[in-house]
Amino acid sequence: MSKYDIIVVGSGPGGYVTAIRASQLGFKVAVVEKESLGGVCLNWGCIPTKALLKSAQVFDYLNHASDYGLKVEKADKDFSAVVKRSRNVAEGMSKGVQFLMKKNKIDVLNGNGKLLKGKKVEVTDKNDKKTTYEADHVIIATGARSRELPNLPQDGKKVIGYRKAMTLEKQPKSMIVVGSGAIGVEFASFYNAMGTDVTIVEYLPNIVPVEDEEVSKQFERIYKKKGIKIMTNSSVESVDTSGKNVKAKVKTKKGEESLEADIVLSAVGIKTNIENIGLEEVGIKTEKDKIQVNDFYQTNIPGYYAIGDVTHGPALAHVASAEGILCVEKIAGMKVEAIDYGNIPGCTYSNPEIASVGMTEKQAKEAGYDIKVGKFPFSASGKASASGAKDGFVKVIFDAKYGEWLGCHMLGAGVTDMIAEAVLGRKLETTGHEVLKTIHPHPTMSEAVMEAVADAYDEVIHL
Amino acid sequence: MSKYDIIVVGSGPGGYVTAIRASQLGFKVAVVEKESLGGVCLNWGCIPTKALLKSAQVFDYLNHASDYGLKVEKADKDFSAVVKRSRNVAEGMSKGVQFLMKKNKIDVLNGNGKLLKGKKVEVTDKNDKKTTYEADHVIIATGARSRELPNLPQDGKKVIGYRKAMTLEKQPKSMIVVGSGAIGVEFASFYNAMGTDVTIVEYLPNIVPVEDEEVSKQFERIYKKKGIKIMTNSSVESVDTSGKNVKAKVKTKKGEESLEADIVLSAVGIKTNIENIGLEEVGIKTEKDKIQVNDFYQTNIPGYYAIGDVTHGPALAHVASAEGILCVEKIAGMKVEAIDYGNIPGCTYSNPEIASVGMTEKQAKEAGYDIKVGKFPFSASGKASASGAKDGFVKVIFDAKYGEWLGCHMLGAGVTDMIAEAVLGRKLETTGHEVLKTIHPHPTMSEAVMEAVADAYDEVIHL
Amino acid sequence: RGNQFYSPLVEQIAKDYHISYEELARIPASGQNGRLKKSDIFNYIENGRPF
Ligand SMILES: Cc1cc2nc3c(=O)[nH]c(=O)nc-3n(C[C@H](O)[C@H](O)[C@H](O)COP(=O)(O)OP(=O)(O)OC[C@H]3O[C@@H](n4cnc5c(N)ncnc54)[C@H](O)[C@@H]3O)c2cc1C
Ligand SMILES: Cc1cc2nc3c(=O)[nH]c(=O)nc-3n(C[C@H](O)[C@H](O)[C@H](O)COP(=O)(O)OP(=O)(O)OC[C@H]3O[C@@H](n4cnc5c(N)ncnc54)[C@H](O)[C@@H]3O)c2cc1C
Repeated sequence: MSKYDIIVVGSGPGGYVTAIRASQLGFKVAVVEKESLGGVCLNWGCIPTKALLKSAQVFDYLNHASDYGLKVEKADKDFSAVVKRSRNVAEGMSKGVQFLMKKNKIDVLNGNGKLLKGKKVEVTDKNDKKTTYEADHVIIATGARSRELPNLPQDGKKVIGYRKAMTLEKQPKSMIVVGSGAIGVEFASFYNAMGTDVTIVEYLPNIVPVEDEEVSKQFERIYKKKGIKIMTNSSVESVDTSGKNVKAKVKTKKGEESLEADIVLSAVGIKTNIENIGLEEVGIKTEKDKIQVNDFYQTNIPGYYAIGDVTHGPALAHVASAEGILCVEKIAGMKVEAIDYGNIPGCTYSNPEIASVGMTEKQAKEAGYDIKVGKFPFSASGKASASGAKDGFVKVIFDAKYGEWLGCHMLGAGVTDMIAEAVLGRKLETTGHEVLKTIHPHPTMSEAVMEAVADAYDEVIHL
Repeated sequence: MSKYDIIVVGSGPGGYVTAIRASQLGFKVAVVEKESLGGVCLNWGCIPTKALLKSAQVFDYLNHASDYGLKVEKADKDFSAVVKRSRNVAEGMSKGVQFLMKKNKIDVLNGNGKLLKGKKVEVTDKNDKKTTYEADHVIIATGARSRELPNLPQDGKKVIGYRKAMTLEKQPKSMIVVGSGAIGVEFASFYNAMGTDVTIVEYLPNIVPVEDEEVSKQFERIYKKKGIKIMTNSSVESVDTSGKNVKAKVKTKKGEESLEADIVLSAVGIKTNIENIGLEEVGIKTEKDKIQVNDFYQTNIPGYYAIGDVTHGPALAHVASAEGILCVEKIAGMKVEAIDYGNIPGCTYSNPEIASVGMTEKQAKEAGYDIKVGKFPFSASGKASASGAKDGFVKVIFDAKYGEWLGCHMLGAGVTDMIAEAVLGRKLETTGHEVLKTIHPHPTMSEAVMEAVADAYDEVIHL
Repeated sequence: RGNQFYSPLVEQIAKDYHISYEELARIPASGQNGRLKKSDIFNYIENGRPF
């Protein structure tokens, strides 16, 4: 029986990053994967959706070429080429992980992994051959899949999940997107740009409901201007797929409405992959669909760990990676600091983009802070004017007493690359003053951060 | 005679920002401007060039639409529409400054300002009417203009400066750009994208010579791939404009070469506007074409100050603004900290963009530091792959002893919005460790910063 | 201000509670490289400023 220092089950951004860091730290490592290296993120999540959204952005430029002094005779999309490009990008990334595994001398065990007692993992390959491996430490990183609602069963044809939504053979004329989290609005953004008639149905009062209310409201206005229909405080009661289209019964505050579309995309969250992986046999505790772990990702059974989507905390790729790195650094005996879950950026790569970190205004107030709020709209930014990207704003929230940067919320072009400043600033426990006196280059979108802080302290220049 | 607390001469990003901050602090302020509000930056610099470069970027997308699964039958630019858009953006910004002046109750005195003894300013309007104003503090912010070399006299037709270069009626078929600082390479980028045959002539061994050598080298390779001809270690000895084209004699290491082009753009730096503004009469000291000031922008004569391009330090808009703000905050008696000129970001908005802050590798070594260097290429970034923007890298330099972040150098799409993280981190005196443990969102270009830092400490994941 | 670097936030809190740099230097720091964090200083205050 082959013996490893560490076996990681699942090769998503949790698993494969964990394996690389473990190998760097001198461990002998194997990673078990039943599908494609890179997990949801590289194959069905972060990466392929961003490729689609890039095509959407470029298509948007084609359609507005004259705004920039340019002429286009006939702009069109080749839907299947757009999808194919996305698949190629994903494949390339997955191959990249393969290369990284080799380079770091990590064994890839292809097959379905199941935990056994005594820190063993049984791997069943595609020919149903079972092999058992032993390790000092077993790390569970089996991730998650699309959640199915009982009244919205996915048939993979007319009612689909995210995988199908990024590989449709034909562009639908109309689409109902159920759920307006990051995944839902990103697909809405993509299909709207492609020319599909999109309707978003959201149960809560605001779309992108985890964001600051001002972001949600402004985002909703912009989406509506683009022609996306938005139904908030609404839920899909049932779908009828018997006809040519799908018919959806939607319960709204005003009563029931009937919608029809080519396709319904269910984007109502995720379901963790915790079934049939041996948790019960080993005795590993779960709670509300998640594997229970402590600050260092140790489960209740010594030698077994869990990281990524399969545990509590936001289901994000960068969180999965950070958890995995911390987990193995702790195993290696390094002095580590637990992750501050209050300082994790969240991004939505729609058009315009959303990025945020820390508390929303409402959360800060509810937490009892006396706050200073500042806001700077891109409509007042020189760079935004030059770029034709005046939608959105940066909003900052500070504790009035000590000046702590409680939250930062951004809506606009390129903000997903701008939020890092706020995350680092908060990590370093800055106050508003230092941000204000940090000379931001002109002309950039990032100046809006400095100006928003200035606004919080009544020193804003360009408003 | 009208009396003000503060009179600012010149309304560029130095002058108008100074005036606004002064007004916020309760001063009665006037600003003297002989041309357009907003100075070079808004009217002839930062803003109109970024508008042109945006059109170039979109045109690039049109020409590469098929890379994104899109189809374009006939893409073309309307050169004069591109220029017109740029002028409209600049005009809009200048009007914005007008609005800000009004809102902040700042008097705009149109005309040519000249300093008189006794903290007076004489303003000559376009009808040659002279009015004298008095103030407690006079701030000189008269900026700079294109520098003319004796062997490269600008005739405004075939040998031009930056103003003409952004308002040409007809797109030149070929252009020689003399000087490869930010301004030179930005125009080279724009005209190359538009289809003009561009040759850059640079006196020093590398283009963008203030940047880290690795940035310069990689940038040169990318530019050459785009078809831009680059002659380094070369200087224009003379130009002959007598024929239909311009003929330029260029001295290279290998001997003299003769070039021909429709137009020569002289982008060899700036000359400050310090003539005929009364410096000699008042007795204000200058040195090497710059007004001498201390840390708080006070000249040798009490009550007279100077900020922006007209003083020492990098000729950048954000520097001018920051100097002006500090100057009036000091006048107001606030406790202020002098600007750290070692922590000023510099950006070049070419394609790809360049952004940097702090020391280059060479400078760090010359300063005697024992350094750790890390580099992460965008070719290994998932977001860059998805966006089709794999050119470039992030390079970081740390002091090996205490971990100080000595420098950060970026080349790639959108990096001008990403450098703020490094500027703030350095302001807060971070070490590499905190940056590494700051969870950057996935998938973003900004992850490259974290990965470059990881590389410096041999912990990089995706290489 | 001693030889230690304190984050701007820690400085603000220290000022508010009249904690001197000498006192700050005695507070156990949980951040990497002995970086004193907001949570450290508040723990210390809650514990009745034992040092
Ligand atoms: C459409 C979409 C877009 C997204 N966009 C983003 C984004 O932009 N940014 C972001 O941060 N997050 C995004 N996410 C979320 C992100 O993909 C997840 O948070 C991330 O993939 C979780 O990583 P993980 O390693 O925990 O699990 P996963 O990526 O789910 O990987 C788990 C792996 O384990 C394998 N596996 C499962 N069970 C077994 C078993 N028994 N044996 C062997 N192998 C097994 C699976 O095949 C899979 O490869 C997106 C998700 C979706 C669906
Ligand atoms: C093509 C180009 C692109 C640039 N791009 C960037 C960039 O992207 N980012 C960046 O940071 N910097 C950029 N710069 C540099 C930037 O424009 C300058 O650093 C900045 O404008 C300096 O500001 P200032 O206020 O000191 O002077 P200026 O902007 O030069 O303003 C001086 C003002 O004073 C007025 N004036 C002069 N003399 C008198 C007088 N006697 N009486 C009354 N008024 C007077 C002038 O008319 C002018 O309006 C660029 C420059 C150029 C030329």
